[in-house]
Amino acid sequence: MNDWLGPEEWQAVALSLKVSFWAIGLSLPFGILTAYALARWSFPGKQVLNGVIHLPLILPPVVTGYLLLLTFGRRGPVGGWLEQVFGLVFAFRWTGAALAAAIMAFPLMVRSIRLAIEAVDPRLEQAAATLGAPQIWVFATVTLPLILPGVIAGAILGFAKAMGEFGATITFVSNIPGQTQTLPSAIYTFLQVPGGDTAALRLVAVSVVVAMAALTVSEILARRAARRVAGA
Amino acid sequence: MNDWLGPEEWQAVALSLKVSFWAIGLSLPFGILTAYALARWSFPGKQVLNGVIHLPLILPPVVTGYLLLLTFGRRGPVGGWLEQVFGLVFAFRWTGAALAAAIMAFPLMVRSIRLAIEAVDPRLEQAAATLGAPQIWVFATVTLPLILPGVIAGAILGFAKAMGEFGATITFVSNIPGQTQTLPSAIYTFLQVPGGDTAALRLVAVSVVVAMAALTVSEILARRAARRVAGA
Amino acid sequence: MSLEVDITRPLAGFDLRVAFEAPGGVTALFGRSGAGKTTVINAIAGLERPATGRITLSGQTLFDAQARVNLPVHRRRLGYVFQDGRLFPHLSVRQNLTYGQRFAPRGATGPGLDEVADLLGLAPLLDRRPGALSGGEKQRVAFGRALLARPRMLLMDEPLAALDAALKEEILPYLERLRDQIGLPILYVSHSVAEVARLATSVVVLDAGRVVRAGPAEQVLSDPTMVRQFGLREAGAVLPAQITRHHGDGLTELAVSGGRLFLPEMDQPAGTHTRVRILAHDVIVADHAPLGLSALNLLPGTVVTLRDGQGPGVIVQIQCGSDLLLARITRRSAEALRLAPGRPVHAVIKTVSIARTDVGAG
Amino acid sequence: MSLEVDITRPLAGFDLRVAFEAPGGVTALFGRSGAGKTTVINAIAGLERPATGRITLSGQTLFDAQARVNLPVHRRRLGYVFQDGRLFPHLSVRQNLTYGQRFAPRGATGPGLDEVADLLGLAPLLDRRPGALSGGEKQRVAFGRALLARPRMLLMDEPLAALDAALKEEILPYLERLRDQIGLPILYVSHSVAEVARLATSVVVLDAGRVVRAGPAEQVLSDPTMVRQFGLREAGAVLPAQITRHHGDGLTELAVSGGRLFLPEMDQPAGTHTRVRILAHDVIVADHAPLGLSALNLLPGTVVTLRDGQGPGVIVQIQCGSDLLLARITRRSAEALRLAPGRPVHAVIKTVSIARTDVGAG
Amino acid sequence: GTTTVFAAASLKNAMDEVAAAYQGETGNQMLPSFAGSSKLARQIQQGAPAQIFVSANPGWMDLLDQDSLLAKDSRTDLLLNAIVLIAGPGAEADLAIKIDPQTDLVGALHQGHLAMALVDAVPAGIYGKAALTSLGLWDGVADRVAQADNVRAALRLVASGEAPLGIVYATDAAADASVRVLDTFPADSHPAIVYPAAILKEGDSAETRTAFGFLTGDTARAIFLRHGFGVAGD
Ligand SMILES: Nc1ncnc2c1ncn2[C@@H]1O[C@H](COP(=O)(O)OP(=O)(O)OP(=O)(O)O)[C@@H](O)[C@H]1O
Ligand SMILES: Nc1ncnc2c1ncn2[C@@H]1O[C@H](COP(=O)(O)OP(=O)(O)OP(=O)(O)O)[C@@H](O)[C@H]1O
Ligand SMILES: [Mg+2]
Ligand SMILES: [Mg+2]
Repeated sequence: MNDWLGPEEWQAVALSLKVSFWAIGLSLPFGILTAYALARWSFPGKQVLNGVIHLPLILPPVVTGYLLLLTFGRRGPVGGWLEQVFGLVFAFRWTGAALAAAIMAFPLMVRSIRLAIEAVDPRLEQAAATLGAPQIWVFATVTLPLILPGVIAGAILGFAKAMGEFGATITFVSNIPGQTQTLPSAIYTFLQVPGGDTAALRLVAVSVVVAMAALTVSEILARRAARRVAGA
Repeated sequence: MNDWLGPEEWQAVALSLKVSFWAIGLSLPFGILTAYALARWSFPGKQVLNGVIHLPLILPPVVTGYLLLLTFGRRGPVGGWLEQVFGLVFAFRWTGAALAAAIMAFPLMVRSIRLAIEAVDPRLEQAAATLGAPQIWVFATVTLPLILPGVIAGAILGFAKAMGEFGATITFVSNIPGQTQTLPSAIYTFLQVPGGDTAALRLVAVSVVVAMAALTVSEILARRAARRVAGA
Repeated sequence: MSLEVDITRPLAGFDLRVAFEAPGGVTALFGRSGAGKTTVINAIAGLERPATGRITLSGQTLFDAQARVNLPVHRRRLGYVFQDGRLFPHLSVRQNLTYGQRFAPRGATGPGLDEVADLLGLAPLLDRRPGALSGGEKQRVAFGRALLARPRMLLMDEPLAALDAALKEEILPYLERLRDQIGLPILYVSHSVAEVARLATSVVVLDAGRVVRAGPAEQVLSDPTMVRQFGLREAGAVLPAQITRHHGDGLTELAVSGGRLFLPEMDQPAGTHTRVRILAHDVIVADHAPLGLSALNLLPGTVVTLRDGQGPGVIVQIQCGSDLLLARITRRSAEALRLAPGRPVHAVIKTVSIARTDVGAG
Repeated sequence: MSLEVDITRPLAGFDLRVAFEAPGGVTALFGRSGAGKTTVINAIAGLERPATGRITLSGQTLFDAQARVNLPVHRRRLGYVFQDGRLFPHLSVRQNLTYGQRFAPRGATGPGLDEVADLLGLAPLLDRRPGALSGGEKQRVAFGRALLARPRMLLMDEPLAALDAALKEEILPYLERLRDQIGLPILYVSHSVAEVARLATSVVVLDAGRVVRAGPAEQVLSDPTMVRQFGLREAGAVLPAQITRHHGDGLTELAVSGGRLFLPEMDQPAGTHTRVRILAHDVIVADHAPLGLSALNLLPGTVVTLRDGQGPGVIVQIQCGSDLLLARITRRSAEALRLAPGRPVHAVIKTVSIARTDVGAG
Repeated sequence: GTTTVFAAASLKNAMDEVAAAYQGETGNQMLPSFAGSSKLARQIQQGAPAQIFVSANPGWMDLLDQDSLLAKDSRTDLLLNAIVLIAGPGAEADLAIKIDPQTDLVGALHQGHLAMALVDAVPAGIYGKAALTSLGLWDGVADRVAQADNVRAALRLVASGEAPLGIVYATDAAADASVRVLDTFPADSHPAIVYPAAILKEGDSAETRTAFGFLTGDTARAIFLRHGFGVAGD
C-alpha cells in the first residue's frame, strides 16, 4: 500500500482529510444556526444573507478563491487583522484550505439542514415550550434530534464537497506539497503533465473510497436517527 | 447595458441560462425519481447508486469532465450509441454543457428532494391509498405537493450550481464561443490574462444577479408552497 | 358481504392473535385502550402486514400469508376513517372530500358531495384547508372523505370520539341508513357501548390482543358475563321490537315479546322492526304493577337469575316474554322485595330513559 | 388562583370574542365542535396571539395587547394536554414524561414519575417510543407529561375523549384529587356533560366564539335554558349533599336539603360535603309515595314549573327542600298525573342510576 | 532550509526531478507548487511565501516586475518551447500536413474540431492563435476551434479522438504516444515561447540564490532538455 502511493501523495490524502474534517466540524454549528435563522426567523436582510451564503455555489470556484485571497490573504483587510489580533493566518496554510472548503461546502450544508428544520412540526416545539423549556433547550432536545438526519446529510454532503474542492483552494492557498496540497490539487497537478494520468487515477480512487466510506457511514447514522424518530 | 457587456459576453450569459435551464429542467424528473427510490425503496445496489450519484461532488470537476468525455464523447461507448440511434451529440455542443451541468448539479438536487421526501408522513400516503389511489397517483397528488418546497430548493440549488459549473464543462465540451462558452468559462478566460480582472468582475456581477434572482424567486415559491401545506 | 379475519401479529410486548367474522351490517370492535383494535383494522386495510393468517372479504382473499397474497391497499377499496384524521394538509376540504371519487368504480352509488357536506355540517368549510379546522371538524371531513370514495366496506376507528353529543346524534342515524339502506358493511371501533348498542349488528370484544367474545349484538350486549368489559354503567339488554302505532302526543308504541313499550316518537312507519336497548340501571323492579307513577312502561316478568356485582349492586335477569331484561338494583332493594329466581315481578321503565341513541333501526 | 380572560381573535369565517373568569378549581370549557374552545385555550397557553385583550393568572399578566405584554410560552408554566397528543417521537415514554421536570421550580410538589406511571397504566410502556403506542396510550402519556412539569394550572383539551370508560373512571378521581388536595386549577375542555358535571366547579359555555353562559357548575348545569346546549339526555340538576352514614350493605346515605339519598358506596368519610348530579331522565314523578319498588330514593317536593321540550317530553322543575330537581317525563304522564305548578309530588330515583361518574367531591 | 518554487503546472515532471536532484546535491529542500501561472502570480501579489517563480509566459512575470515584486536582475528566460500541430485517432491515419499559409486545415478537420488551449487566456492557446493568425489561417478555422482550459486538456481531446487535430506544446506531444506530431509551427510565426524565472524580492536570500542558481545550472538544464524543453541561450 505504501508503495502504491508515494509519501507526497499520502501527505495529500492526510491533508485533505484533515482539511475537510476541520472545515465541516467548525462550520457545522454556524451552518445549523444559519439554517435555523433562515427557516424560522424573519429579520431584515434575510434574503441578502441567503444570497451571500449561496454565492460560492454560483460563482466559479476560481472567483471565490480570488475573493478569499483578496480578503483573507496576508495583505487583505480581514486576513491582516486576524493575523495581527489573533495570530491566525489563513493564507497559504492548511487552515486556509479548510476555510475555502468550509465556505464552498457551506451552502450545501445549510440547505440540507434548513430543509430538515422546515419539516419539523412546530407544534412539537410548542408542546415543549408549554412544559417550561426555554427556546434554546427546545432546540437542543426537540428540534436538533428531529433534524439529525438532515444535519448528518448536510455534514456529509459538505464533507464530500470539501474533499473534492479544488478551484477555490488552489487559488487561495496554492498547491504546496505537505502544506496546502490537497488530494484534488494533487490530482490536478498530475493531470497537467504527460504521463500523470495513472497517478491521478490512483488518487481519484483514494478520494472515491474515502468519500464512499463517509457516505455509507452517514447513511447508516441518518437511518438510525430516522428510525429513532419513527418509533419501534 | 449593451455597451457594458460585449456581444460575446451577452452570448455567454444567454448560453449559461439556456444550459442551466435545460440541465435542471430535464434532470429534475430523474432527480425526483432517484430521491424517491433512495428514500422509500430498498433494492440491491442502493448504496452503490447513492455513491455514484455523489461522485461528481467528490471528484475534482476536471475528472468528472474527463469521464464524461470518455463516456459521452463521440467515440465513447454511450456517446457513439446515442449519436447513431438518436442523432444526439454532446461533444462540443451546448447539449454537452447541459449534460455536464446536470450531472454536477444532480447530487445537490437529489439530496434536497430526498430530505423532503423523508419528511413526508407516510401515513398520509397510506390514507390516500385507502381511498383507492394507486401509488403513482398518491405520489402525484400527495407526496409531490408536500415535497414541493424541497423540490424547488433542490432545483434552484441545482440551477445555481449549473450556472457556476466550469471545470467539468470546459473539460467535456471545451470553450467554443457561442456554442459552449458559458459564463464561468468566460470569467475564467478573463482571469487568466493580466488585466482581465474588470471584465471578469462584470461577468461575475451578471452571474450573481441572475443567481440571486433565481434564489429569490425560489424562496417565494417555496414559502408559498409551504404556506399551502400549513393551512390558513 | 362477509369479512373473515384470522391473523396473528406478534409485537414486542404485545401479541395479537384474533379470528372473527364480520357477517355484514355493522360489526363493532370493542375493547379497552391498547387491546389491539387499531392493529386489527390496519391489518384489514392492508396498512400492516400480519405475520400469519388470512383475511377475506366476500370470498375475495385480501391477505393470505401462506398463499403469499397481499392485495395492495388501494385495490382493497375499504374506506378507512382514521383515529388521527390524516387529512391532506395541502388540499382544501372540498379536495379532501372528493379525493377518492375518481377511483370509485363506475357502478358504485352513494351520497354525493353536497349531501355529505350538508350532513356533516361541512358546507361552510369547503374552501378551508385542514390547518384551519377544529378537531371535530377534521374528524368529520375524514368521515366524509372515506364515504365519498364509495368503499365496499367502511373501517371506522373511534370516528365519533372527537364529536359532541349533538353531532353524534346527527351522524348516527346516517350510519344506520348506510347500514340498512345502502347495505354498506361497517367495522366500527368504539369505546362507547351506547354507540355500539345502537349501531352494531355484531360485536367482537377484544382484550389484550385476543377475542374474548363475538356474536350478534343482542347476545353479546345482554350477556351478564360481559358486564365487566362494558362497564357496569353500560350494562343493559337489547330487545327486538316492532313499531305498532304512533300516538298523537309524540309517543311511539312498540311491541316487544313481553308486552308493549312507549318511546319518544320514532321516524319509521308502523310495522318496522327495530331494536331497543334498555340499560340495566334504568330498570326499576316492582313486586306489583305500580300506579300513579310517571313511568309509562310496565313489563311483567319473572326473575331468572340474580348476580352480585361489585359494590352494593345486584344484576337481576328478568324473563319478559321471550326476551331477557337486565336490571341493576341495590342489594338492599333486592332483599326488601325478596327477589329470587322464579318470583314474578314488574319491570318499570321510563319512556324518556330510553334515549334516541339507544333505539336503533332493525 | 384565578384566571381572567378577555380576548378577541377574528379569523376568516370565525370571530372569537370571549371574556370569562376561571376562579380556581376545575373550570369546564364547554361547547360544540368548532365553538372556539381550542382557540381560547391556545391563547391562554401563549400559542396563539389574540388580537386584543388581556389574560391574567392570579394577578400576573400573561398577555396584554395594550401594554404589549406577551409572556413567552415557557414562562407561563401552564401544563397543556393537547387534543392531538403531540408526544416527542424521538423520546421514550419515560423521557416524554420527565421532559418538563427540570424546569419545575424547586419548591413545586406533585406526584412523581412512578406514581403517575402507575395511575395512568404506563409502567409497562416506559421504554417504548410513542410510535409504538395505541391512541389511548398516547393520550395518557400526554397527560402524565403535563402533570410532571408541575404546572401552575392544567389546560386540558378533551383529554379523555380517546380513553375507554374504565380508564376514564380511573383517571377522573385523580383529577378530583388534583383539584381538591393539590389545589391545582384546571381548565377543562370537554364534550361530555357527565365529565363536566363530575369535575367542574365552574362552567363556561361557548357557542360560535361567544360565551353564552358562565358560572358555578351547579347553577349552569341545572339551568333549564341550557338544556339545548348540553343535550336533552344530559339535562339534570346538581345538588349539594353531605355524607351522613356508610351502611353495611355498600350503600352510603347522604343528606340533601329535601331529604336523604342512598348512593353506591363512596370513599369519603361521613361529614364530607359533596355534589350529586341527578339526570332529569332518571327521575320518576309519583303523585304518592310508592311502595314495593326497587327504587330506594324518594324525595317529596312541589312542582315549580313545567317546560315543554321538543317531542313528547316535559321538563318538570321540582322544589325539594331548598334545591331544584329536574325531571324529564312524557307529556302523557304529566297529564295523567295532573301535574301543575304547586302540586305536591314525590321524586323517585334509583340508587344505581346515580353513577359514580355523577358524584363528585364537593 | 526549504525553497518554495511557484511553477507553471506544465513543468511538474521536470521540476520534480530538478527538486530531487537539488536535494541530493545540497541536502536542502526545493518545494514546488504547481498551478496556472495566473493564479501563482496573483498569489505572489498577495504575499505568497514563495521564493522563486517560474511562469509559463512572460506576461505575468511582467506584471510582477511592474509591481516590483522581483528581486533585482534575477529575471531570466529559463526555458523555451515550441508549439506543434498534432493528430490523434480522430484524424485520418495517413494524414500529413505541412504548416504554411496554404495549408487546408479546415479540410483536414472533416467537420471536427481543432483542440487548443484557451486562445485568449492560456499561453499555449495565445501562441497558437498568434501563429495561425500570422499564417493567415486563423479566420478559416476560428469557429472550429475547441478551447480547453489548459494545454493538457487540449491534448486529451486529441488523444481521445474527440478532436482530430490540436495545437499543443512540443513537450506535451512528445510524451503522449497516442498522438503524432504533424508539424512544428515556424518559430517566427509566433512570439518566442519562453518560461521566465525570477527570484521574488521577499524571498531573496543566500539559499534562494543557491537554489535559483541550481535551477538555471547545468544539472537542471539537462533535466529540462530531457523533458523536451528548449533551454534559453542554446
Ligand atoms: N410497534 C409496536 N411495538 C410494540 N407494541 C406495539 C407497537 N404498536 C402498537 N403496540 C401495542 O399494541 C397494542 C395495541 O395497539 P392498538 O393501537 O391496536 O390499540 P387500540 O386497541 O387501538 O387502542 P386505543 O383504543 O388506545 O387506540 C398496544 O398495547 C400498543 O402499545
Ligand atoms: N386559521 C383559521 N382560519 C379560519 N378559521 C379557523 C382557523 N382556525 C380555526 N378556525 C375556526 O375556528 C373555529 C374554532 O376552532 P377551535 O379549534 O377553537 O374549535 P373547538 O371548539 O376546539 O372545536 P373541537 O371541539 O371540534 O375541537 C372553528 O370553526 C374553526 O373552523
Ligand atoms: Mg386505536
Ligand atoms: Mg378543539
